[in-house]
Amino acid sequence: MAFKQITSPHAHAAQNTSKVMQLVLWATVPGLAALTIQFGWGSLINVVLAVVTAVACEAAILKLRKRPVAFYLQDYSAVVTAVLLGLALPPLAAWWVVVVGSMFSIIIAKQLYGGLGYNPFNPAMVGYVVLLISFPIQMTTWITPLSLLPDGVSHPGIIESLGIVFSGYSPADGVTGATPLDVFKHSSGLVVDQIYESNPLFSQAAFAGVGWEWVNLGFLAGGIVLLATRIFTWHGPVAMLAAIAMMSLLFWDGGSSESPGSPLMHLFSGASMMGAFFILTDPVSSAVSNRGRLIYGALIGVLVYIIRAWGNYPDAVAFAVLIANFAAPFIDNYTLPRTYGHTDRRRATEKEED
Amino acid sequence: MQEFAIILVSSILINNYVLVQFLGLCPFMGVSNKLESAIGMSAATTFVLTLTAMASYIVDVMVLMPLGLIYLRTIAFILVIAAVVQFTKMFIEKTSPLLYRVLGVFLPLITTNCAVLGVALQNASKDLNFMESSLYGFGAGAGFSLVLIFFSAMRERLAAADIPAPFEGAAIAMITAGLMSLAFMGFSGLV
Amino acid sequence: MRSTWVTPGGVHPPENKHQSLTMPIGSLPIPEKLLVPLSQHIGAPAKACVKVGAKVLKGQKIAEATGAVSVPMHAPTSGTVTAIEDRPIAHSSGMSAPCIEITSDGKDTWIDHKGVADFEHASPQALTKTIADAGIAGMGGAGFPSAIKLSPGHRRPINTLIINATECEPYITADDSAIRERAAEIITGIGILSHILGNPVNILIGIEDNKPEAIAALEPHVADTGISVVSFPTKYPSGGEKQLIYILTGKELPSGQLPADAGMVCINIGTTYAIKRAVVNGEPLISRVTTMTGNACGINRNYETLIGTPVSHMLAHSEFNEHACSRLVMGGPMMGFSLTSAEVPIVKTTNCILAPSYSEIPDDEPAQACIRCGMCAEACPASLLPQQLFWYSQAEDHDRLEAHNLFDCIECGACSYVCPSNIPLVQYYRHSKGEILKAREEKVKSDHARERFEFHQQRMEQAEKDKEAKRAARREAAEKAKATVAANAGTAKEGTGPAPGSAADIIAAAQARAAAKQVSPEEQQAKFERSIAGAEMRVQMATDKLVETNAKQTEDQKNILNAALEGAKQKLEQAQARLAEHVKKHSEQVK
Amino acid sequence: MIESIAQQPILAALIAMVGLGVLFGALLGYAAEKFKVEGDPIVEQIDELLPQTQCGQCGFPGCKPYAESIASGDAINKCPPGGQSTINAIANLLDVPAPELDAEHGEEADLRTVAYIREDECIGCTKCIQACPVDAILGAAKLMHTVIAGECTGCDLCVEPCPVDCIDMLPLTEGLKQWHWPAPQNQLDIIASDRSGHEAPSNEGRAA
Repeated sequence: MAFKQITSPHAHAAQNTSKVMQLVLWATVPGLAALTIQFGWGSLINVVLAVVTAVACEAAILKLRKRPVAFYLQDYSAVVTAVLLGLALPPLAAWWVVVVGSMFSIIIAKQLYGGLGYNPFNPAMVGYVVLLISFPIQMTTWITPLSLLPDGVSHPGIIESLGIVFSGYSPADGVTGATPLDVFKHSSGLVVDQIYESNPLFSQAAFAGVGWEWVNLGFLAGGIVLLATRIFTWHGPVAMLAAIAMMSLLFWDGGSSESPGSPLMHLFSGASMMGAFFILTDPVSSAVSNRGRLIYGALIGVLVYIIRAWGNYPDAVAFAVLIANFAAPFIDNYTLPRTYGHTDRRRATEKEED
Repeated sequence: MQEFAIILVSSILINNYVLVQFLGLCPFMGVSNKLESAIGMSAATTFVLTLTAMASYIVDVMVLMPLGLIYLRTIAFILVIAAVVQFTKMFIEKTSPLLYRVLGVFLPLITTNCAVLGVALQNASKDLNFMESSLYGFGAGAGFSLVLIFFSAMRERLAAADIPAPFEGAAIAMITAGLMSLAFMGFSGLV
Repeated sequence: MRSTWVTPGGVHPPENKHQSLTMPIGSLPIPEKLLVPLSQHIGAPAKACVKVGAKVLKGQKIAEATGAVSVPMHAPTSGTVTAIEDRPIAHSSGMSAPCIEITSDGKDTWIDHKGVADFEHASPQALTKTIADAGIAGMGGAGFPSAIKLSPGHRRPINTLIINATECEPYITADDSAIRERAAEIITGIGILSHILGNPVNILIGIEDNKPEAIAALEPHVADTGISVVSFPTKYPSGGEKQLIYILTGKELPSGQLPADAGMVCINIGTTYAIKRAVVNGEPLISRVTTMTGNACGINRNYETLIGTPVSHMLAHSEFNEHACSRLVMGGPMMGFSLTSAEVPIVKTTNCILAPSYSEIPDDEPAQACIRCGMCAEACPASLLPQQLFWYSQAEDHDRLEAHNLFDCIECGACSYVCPSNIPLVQYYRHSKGEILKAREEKVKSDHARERFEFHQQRMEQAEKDKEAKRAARREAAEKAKATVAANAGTAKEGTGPAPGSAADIIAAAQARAAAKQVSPEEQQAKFERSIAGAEMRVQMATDKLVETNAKQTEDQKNILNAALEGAKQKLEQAQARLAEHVKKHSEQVK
Repeated sequence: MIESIAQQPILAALIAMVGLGVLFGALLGYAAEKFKVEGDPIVEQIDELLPQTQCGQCGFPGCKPYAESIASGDAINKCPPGGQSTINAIANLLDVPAPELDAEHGEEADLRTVAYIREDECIGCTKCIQACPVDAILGAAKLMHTVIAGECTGCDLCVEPCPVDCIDMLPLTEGLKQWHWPAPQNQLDIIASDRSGHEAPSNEGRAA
């Protein structure tokens, strides 16, 4: 009788990477739903378009590298990247914007580094930043939330939306408008209370900014599900949100005309929640240890606030995440956990234990 | 005080010599394979940058300007840089032979590191005072160090990645640097 | 109720313990042939002290301990020694090692043996010796000779005796069933240990709370003995020595230290039973409780198994279905190792034979990319970063691996268990550990070689210098002699004359010596012929090899062989040429 | 004074540049004295990494001379006994890209070898004793020799001088003690569909 020589352990838990990725996809549903309700069909079209492009690119590159295509596509990582990019792009963006971003994400930011597990930067955010820098106008044209549309005007229907996306016409004037973060960026003369009264984005909002607060709540809900299922640990998201809250509290300035906005506004505007729960939790490009993730998350939070408050860009999650990705390997070298039986934490670079 | 903070933030992040102004790329690509040597190179470059910023200010204000020899700035600054680099080289050779060996040709090449000359010339053209010049030099060095050290830690990680053969080594490093440069554009407009 | 501490990490694999607990501990018929490996423990292998053909009785010593860290082996039954040779043994490599094969005579006749019932009056040294002579090595898995743990000479007095009844691996119930049925004897064993160790203050039996029957069986026996039974929540791997010490005492064992360094001794509960049998009944360790389980077997139960029983014998009596079996594991599903052959014997450390079906433990899925999800780090009981270790293991970055404390990995398998990408993490770590140890060994070797080389260099230089000095001295002497001769000639012709040992004499003597040294032409010819014969043989060998391999080997190998053949041919030609020259020269000389 | 010099641009430039030159020259001269370096400690570190077989396949009489040569710029891929791992280690130390082993100097052996003298054929000529760089061969003239296996570095140098060719290089067999798990096979090449189903012998690679 001959048997196989197999290394221990012989038992395995039922979890697998593809299931993890699928769970992440399901967790984006509340956010996607909120986006669709508040801003029309655009986000859904973005997501579908991005997924198709990403999967096609991934398959093509795998084929080129003579790797088993089906096996690698099964891990759903390309789909996750594409969905996140699609969610981040402004609804009703022209089709080529989505396609270019998605291609850049998969080909340059992911496959050139060897594919899943090797990419040092978050592919979706690389795609987003490339688009933001290359096509600033397309990337900053946001749709007005549903409840702020003038009477008689509504978001384009699905057929109409497809027409807008593929014909390249920009959506009608009445349908586009500023985001809460834009408002704060461009209203330096007013104290916060005045902004809140004069701008319907805030005066009609429940607590942060019309439309955006629901989108962020959607992502928060999805994120909490992922936390509860232990897909990632709390360290990164909590550190980032705490850092944003701390920074905005520190510079709140009592709501003067210099103030860059309240903590609540910052936490529930732009990509705060999506960034915290879906972007910086990308394990491949983030720091590995729990302590490292605390630092990593906090770094992102601080950078997001700094760029939002004083930089040229109204939102900054993508930039902050990329810069933190850049710092992550360095952070990893100095945030090893203390191993059982050792009195001190070690550094990854030391040759001998002190 | 705020003035100084602005100079530092500007020279480290917004006008980062490597990722925004694309100066000093040669040692940036050449000495970023290993974290240890990157740290050594960072220290050496920061030292040289600060010292040359100071020395060239002195030479500029005390010698060139009174003599009306502003047109000789480039040559004079190169002289200053060469001397400082040579001094640094001797110092490192004595104190850390391995680092000296590892930095190899890049150590004397700090002389031709355009970031160094760039700092000296920019300082001179901006009419900064002594304190500001030194700070600017130090900030440029710190910015260089920051990205070089992060970059080398990242390259150490990339060493084990399954990168397609045509992109291995310098190619993927260039792409990474490019992506980093994109990310650093986020800092624009800060000051 | 004592308080317990909680270790970091850990996993909760399905326990699967009930299957083998439906029946009491059974026994197997005596196998026809038993195979006793000489190395079943950590340390030097034992040395056989019987010859092939010798008749042995049950319990008779058949192999002696060698060195300080070693244990003897005893015949598990009566019979004849039929072989002492290398056989496949229970080892992950599937390699062979020396074993003693005993063919049973079926009578199972014990050798004379006698124990000490009142061990309280025996000296600890005598008891330790009894334990050593009984061949007892830790039965929990590692197989460390128990007597050494109990020997005095510890740097610190022992204040805590920990009895490991954790049995945290799924499927294994050997200790559980032994406690249920033999609690009284086990407590006696603990009494012996306590006596040997000078009655430590704390005697703790650590047991997971998934064994309520075993706890209940122990409770009545520990009353008034000062022994506490400490149960704690079930979690894998609580049974690792370091983990158990932390759970029970809240103390971490510093990396690289033994429990004894911290004033503790940790003994497996199965071992305490064996110690009781050895001391009170005088029986050496020749059998143990082993769990036979897994869905590929119709019967799942614990057996009192003779050491040396082939696994196949056990399977044969357990309604084993080979085709349903996905793999054969010695030990549990987390740390056990796969057996490549069912002929390997049960040894002192074998607590379980697991024969799972494909639905229980399917073949491994192909590994996907590591996404650094960190589930492994959450599961690691030693607070390592398995994903980083994996990364650096792939990159073969030994410095980084050591900085990440690779050697504190206990190979429990929790990381691989949870890995969503099915990466065989533990195998990477084992491989890297092996490579690092090998590199260290080679470093020691190369340092040694350098030392010897430098010494060699120095010696050669010294010899050269000595020779030079001697030559100089001789030249000086010769010159002096010449000078004297000249002086003598110049001053007094009728003087003493040249000394008997003059220069001419010396030269003549040297020539004579040289002539004597030169081999006779015949001898030289013989030498050449010898070398031709050698070279011819080599050509023949190379040709044979080439012909043989031509059929099946690759182009490269052929080229290498061809080159070898060419070389051999050249050597042959050279040798022939030399011989021809020599013969010519010699014949000329003769003429 | 300064003004009068400034009136003469050529002279001013000359004086300024020469003055600066002299100043920095003096500074550097002082530094050169102060930071004088003796010896090259890098040699020791390279020597540490070489396998110390002293086989001379690199073309140098021993490992130390080769280390010295590397320190002064020689190629690092001339050491077959060390093989790729030694090349990688030196490359890592010197922070240069690791080249492949230079085939000109030999090939990396799969297994370590150790010299073995067929003692009944040995004629006791002591030639091998003289060739051995680490004094690992015992014997005297007209008496058979033997190799102390533990000291032998497997350098091959004793084989050539032997007049009766009684020295064999035997591979050191891997025993249970040396055995350790091989690295898991890189599974990237395995097509997923090949592995579904229980019949597929999917672990052959690992077992090998």
